[in-house]
Amino acid sequence: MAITYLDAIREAQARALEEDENVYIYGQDVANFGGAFKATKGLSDRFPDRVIDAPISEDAIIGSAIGAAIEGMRPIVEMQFADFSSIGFNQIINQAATHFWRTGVPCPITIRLPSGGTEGSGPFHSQSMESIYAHYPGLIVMTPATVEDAYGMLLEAIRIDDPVIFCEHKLLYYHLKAEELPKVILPVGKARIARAGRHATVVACSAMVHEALRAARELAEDGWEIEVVDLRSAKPIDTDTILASVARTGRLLAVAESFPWGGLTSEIVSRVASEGFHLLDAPPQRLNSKDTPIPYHPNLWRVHRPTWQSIASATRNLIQL
Amino acid sequence: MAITYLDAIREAQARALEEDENVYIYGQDVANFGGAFKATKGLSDRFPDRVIDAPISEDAIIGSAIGAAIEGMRPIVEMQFADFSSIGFNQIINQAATHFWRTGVPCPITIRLPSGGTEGSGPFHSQSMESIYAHYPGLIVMTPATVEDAYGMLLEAIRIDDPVIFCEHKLLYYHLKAEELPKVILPVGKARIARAGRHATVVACSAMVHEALRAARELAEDGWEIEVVDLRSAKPIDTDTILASVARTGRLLAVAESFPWGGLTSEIVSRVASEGFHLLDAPPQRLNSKDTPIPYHPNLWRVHRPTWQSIASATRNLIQL
Amino acid sequence: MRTDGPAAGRDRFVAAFQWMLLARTFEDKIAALYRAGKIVGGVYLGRGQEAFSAALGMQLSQENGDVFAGLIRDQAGRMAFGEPILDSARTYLGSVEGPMRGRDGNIHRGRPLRGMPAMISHLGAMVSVVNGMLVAKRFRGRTDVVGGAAIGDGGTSTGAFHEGLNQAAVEKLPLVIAVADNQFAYSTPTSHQYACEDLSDRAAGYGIRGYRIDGTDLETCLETFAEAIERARRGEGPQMVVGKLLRLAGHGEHDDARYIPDELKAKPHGGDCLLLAREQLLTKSWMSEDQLAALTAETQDKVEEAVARAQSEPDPNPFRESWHALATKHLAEGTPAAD
Amino acid sequence: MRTDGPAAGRDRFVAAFQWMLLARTFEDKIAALYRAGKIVGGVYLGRGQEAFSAALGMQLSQENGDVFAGLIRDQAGRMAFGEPILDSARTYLGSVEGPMRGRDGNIHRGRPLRGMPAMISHLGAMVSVVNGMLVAKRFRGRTDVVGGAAIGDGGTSTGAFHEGLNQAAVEKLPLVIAVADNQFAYSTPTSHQYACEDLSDRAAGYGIRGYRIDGTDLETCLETFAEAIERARRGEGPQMVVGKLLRLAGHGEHDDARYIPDELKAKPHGGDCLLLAREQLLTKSWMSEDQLAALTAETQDKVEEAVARAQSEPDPNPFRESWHALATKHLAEGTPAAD
Ligand SMILES: Cc1ncc(C[n+]2csc(CCOP(=O)(O)OP(=O)(O)O)c2C)c(N)n1
Ligand SMILES: Cc1ncc(C[n+]2csc(CCOP(=O)(O)OP(=O)(O)O)c2C)c(N)n1
Ligand SMILES: [Mg+2]
Ligand SMILES: [Mg+2]
Repeated sequence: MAITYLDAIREAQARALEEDENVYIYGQDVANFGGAFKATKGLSDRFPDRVIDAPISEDAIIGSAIGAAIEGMRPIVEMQFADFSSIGFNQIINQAATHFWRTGVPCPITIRLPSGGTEGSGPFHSQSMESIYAHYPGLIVMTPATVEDAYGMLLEAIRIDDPVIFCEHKLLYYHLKAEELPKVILPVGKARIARAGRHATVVACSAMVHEALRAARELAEDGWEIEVVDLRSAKPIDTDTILASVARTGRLLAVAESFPWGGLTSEIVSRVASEGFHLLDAPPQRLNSKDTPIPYHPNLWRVHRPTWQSIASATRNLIQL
Repeated sequence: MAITYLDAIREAQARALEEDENVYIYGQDVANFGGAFKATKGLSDRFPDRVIDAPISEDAIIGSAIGAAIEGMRPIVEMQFADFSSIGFNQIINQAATHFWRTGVPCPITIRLPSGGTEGSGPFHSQSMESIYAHYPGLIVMTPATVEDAYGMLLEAIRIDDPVIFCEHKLLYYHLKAEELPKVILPVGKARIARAGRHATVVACSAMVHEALRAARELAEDGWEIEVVDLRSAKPIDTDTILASVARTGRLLAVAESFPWGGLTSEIVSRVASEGFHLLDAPPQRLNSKDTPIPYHPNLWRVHRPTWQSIASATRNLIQL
Repeated sequence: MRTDGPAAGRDRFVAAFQWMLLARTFEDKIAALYRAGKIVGGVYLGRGQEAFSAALGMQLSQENGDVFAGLIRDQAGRMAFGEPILDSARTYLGSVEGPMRGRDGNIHRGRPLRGMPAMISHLGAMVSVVNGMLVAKRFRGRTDVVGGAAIGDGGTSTGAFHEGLNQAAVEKLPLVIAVADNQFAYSTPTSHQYACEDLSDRAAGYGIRGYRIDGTDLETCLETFAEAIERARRGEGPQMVVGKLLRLAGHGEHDDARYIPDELKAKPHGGDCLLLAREQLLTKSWMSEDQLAALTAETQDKVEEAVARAQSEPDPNPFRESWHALATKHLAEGTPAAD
Repeated sequence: MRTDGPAAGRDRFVAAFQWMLLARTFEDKIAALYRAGKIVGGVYLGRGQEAFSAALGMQLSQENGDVFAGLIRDQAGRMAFGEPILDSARTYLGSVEGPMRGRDGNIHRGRPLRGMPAMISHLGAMVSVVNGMLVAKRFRGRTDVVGGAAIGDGGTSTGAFHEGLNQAAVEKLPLVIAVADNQFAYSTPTSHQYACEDLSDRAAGYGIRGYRIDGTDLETCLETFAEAIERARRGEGPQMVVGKLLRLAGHGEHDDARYIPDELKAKPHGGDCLLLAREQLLTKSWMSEDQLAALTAETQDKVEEAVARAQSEPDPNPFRESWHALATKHLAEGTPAAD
């Protein structure tokens, strides 16, 4: 039986609800309806009191989850789309993120953000916000790229005593499949070598890992061995694993779907440049979406975000630098 | 007669109100009271209909300014503190920033953010948010460091057809003085060499320019000539001027008051690493605030943010790398 | 502006019915295209809300400079206000000739300079934008310009809605807020959305006039919005019209709305406003069966023509795109080097 | 829980008066320290609001697990609820022994695990946090726990306030929201804040019970909050108490509040609740002038002692700080290399 990335997210929540009675789910249409993407389907049948529909009030949804977390609950908040977390932004960055530091009382909430672009979703249903949240002290930002990580990291997110922004990629929901749920998973905070190589390192997370892997396969046909690092979490960043990879390859391309100014790729490039300068045989490079809102039309959208083609071409350039 | 940074901001608004009847000011306590920092003091006497007190509704304040801007007005919005723009975040990044790109109709609003830390202001009255806003396509982010720029850039911000996030530093309000208002100013988008040097380049903006200059004076006593680049705007970044400086010095330290993950300094370091790799004689470095909320107590606050002392010490390290 | 007399009443009713029919016909067509896989992204229908929406849109005056900010179920109101059918068709079909040029799609469209702001998805966010447009008009001496803004029962739970409505009340702006309480927000019934008896109970809390009407009855909708618009235009400040009705479709066309119990359709406010209006036309002999048949055919043709034209137009070409988001071109940053 | 009978009434009144006096005395001291340059950052006083604030704080029960979320003018309510005076003194003075350890200051303090969430500055944001605390209690079978949350007239204009109150109503939470309408938000009079007659007009729109009282009259405050708390505890859902009063200080101690016209102080709701309560104590012979003098002296001593102690305590030491914001230490990133 194949398990999708979405199934994994649902199963992780089911298991968390089962194992810990402090866990509950709160969000728009998450109960009977099972959520806009069906990530909570069936859960309200099994846990009728702990899967709760919310009004369209992102600020209050997150605020109340924070209040419950302070009291020791472990709320999972589903935003209908990552893009709508902009309404809960203040509660996330000023209330949740600062709470432990200010008061010494942990605030263990998990905020699930259905993230990233898909065809025809347009500027307000396609955003990748990991770079925004990772900027703020006090938050952990997870960006799983695999079914295994969707499952294992979500479980871990719920168990962690800090607020976790859990960025799930909508493009992976249905298409990414695994044979079974993982027994053990890599600890949070560790990156994963998704493909070993020696000519260049491509660092990516979430859906971009798969674009990078495809680009790597493409380049392998020409004999180039590209190492792909799956970052797994945007904060913390596993700088050691990245540096170790760059030490092997001498070349770095950082790829992310979010906007180009100041996000994940700049953080990675600048860490490597600062801390691994002498490992580099060529200028480190980055690839992001274009610096415009995310277009609705597939023709535009496909060019707006990085794809295996643009990653392959950037990697070819990099190898020749 | 000495003119402060705050005076310059007030005078720029007065002049804009005078020159263009489409200009108006909207914000909490901006009318009779003249604003929490007195940046609009006296303006409502001169322009009674065009300086308007708002309810405590940051989302609606910015939303309505956007609506008026669409109709051709040129609203200046004062947030009482930059930190409270988190409530207007959605309108800024999703409505204002996307408007021209989506509809072809410009949205010329200026949002003034009293920014940055001061003694005893704590986690919610001290934030520097330039990195958050600069991440989003469609926004211009200005970070003036001088009285001249506070004046000239604000005038320019109001005239520009795009939404401008205008980050004024509260620490500069009263203490920074000039003899007169500038006649001409450098165009927006151009950085300024605040001090010439040849041993290292320190790039900074806003209040950090002054810390960097003081660090440079300190190092000058040991014979080190530090070039200080005043960025002026966080978006666009004048990469050319930075690269030209690094070409002269071979060494880069990027300094900003905002949080360390993924902000202005990582953007600068990564641009230089990507585009000016071969100009670098040493690993490019960065200095930010610490990765915690901004502390209330002066003892903690002084260590939390970069200061001339920490810049001097980072620069010394850099020179020896 | 209401002209009284029976003929005026009939003309208004018939005109509104025509917009309702056009909207319904257009949306049926779009839904069919969606099922055929010809539409990328979501499709959201105003089925059941045409009377409420058209009654507002139609009685505002685009020529006068009025504003109409429709949301996802305001096909009827948008058309009645003056949005060309081609704008709708082109946006749904992603034509580069449309007002959004393929950059944005489906209901995310508008022509802000013609009183039609282009909604962002975040519910509640358009209210204050309309306020601002009215503020701008007032700065230019126009206080007789009315802004209509749509919201759903779910949208009333947003902070943006509250801030916007309160702002309009404080500034005494000529805003008519049309709350289409269609009993659901996506799958969520109103019992999870609010705890007051009727959303019009909120009007007093803002110090504004509230109306509570059957949103499926076209005549009531027309009368109420006529009054609300007139009062707003006269300087009486914001008006809040709450129409009770039922969403006669899924949230979007991907949603079979299984969660809406059939009983609701039989209850008051559960009916189909288009059928009700059609019946009234016949009962009052304002239109005959034949006239209705002719109108239906004519409307169908209009829709087919617009859709066919939009379908024949070019898609956006990514290599022709400027890929800059700024009006001030010289300040736009280049795309990153590796790109 | 109210025990009736004249003695109970007297005891309650006297107890509340004591908290009011303590708060006023403490704040006078802090204001003096501020003027002497001994306090870093802002100082915000509850002068004129002590009756309204204490009446809520005192009648909630910390032992029962109740919650009190005070804002910037709730020194009295915080103390009456059970916040140790040392917590206040230490936070204002930045002592490392205080609950915020110098990381946060002045009114930004709390002990969340003892029912006292630590406010963030963003107005309105604490309402939903209190909701969540009540939700947690309910998950654990406690429906008899009440949460009190303070807000000002200005704070009611925030979207967060609206979302929070509506959420509480939908979830029928035992929330008592205390709206201190002190006629100003910083310099902004209520005419620029809302357009309804009284903010209690909003209650119906949330489907909750509203109360509209003279917030300067201690007895009224005590009675009203007693009823509101009792109803909330009984499961009747959120209660909204709006108290009319006047801010008898600047917004903060940096503000001379020149914009508040003197006439307002003479108008109803413009009086000083502490003086009024004092008069009533004397009129009813519940306390004598001598007793009052003794109480005042005793209160002064308490304040001096707490302040002296806090002043003698160490400031935070940056080299002892962990400089990490996470509870999960091993996931905290190091500070950047150059640092
Ligand atoms: C702030 C925000 N949160 C969530 C959504 C996702 N969403 C889109 S439509 C919808 C339901 C809207 O319900 P209602 O306001 O009643 O309008 P209706 O769809 O019934 O016309 C939701 C939750 C959104 N658009 N905006
Ligand atoms: C969202 C937000 N915007 C602005 C501020 C700045 N601010 C702090 S207190 C205040 C006035 C508050 O007025 P009110 O709610 O009436 O309370 P009061 O001070 O009168 O007790 C303002 C504007 C804030 N704290 N939060
Ligand atoms: Mg609805
Ligand atoms: Mg007030």
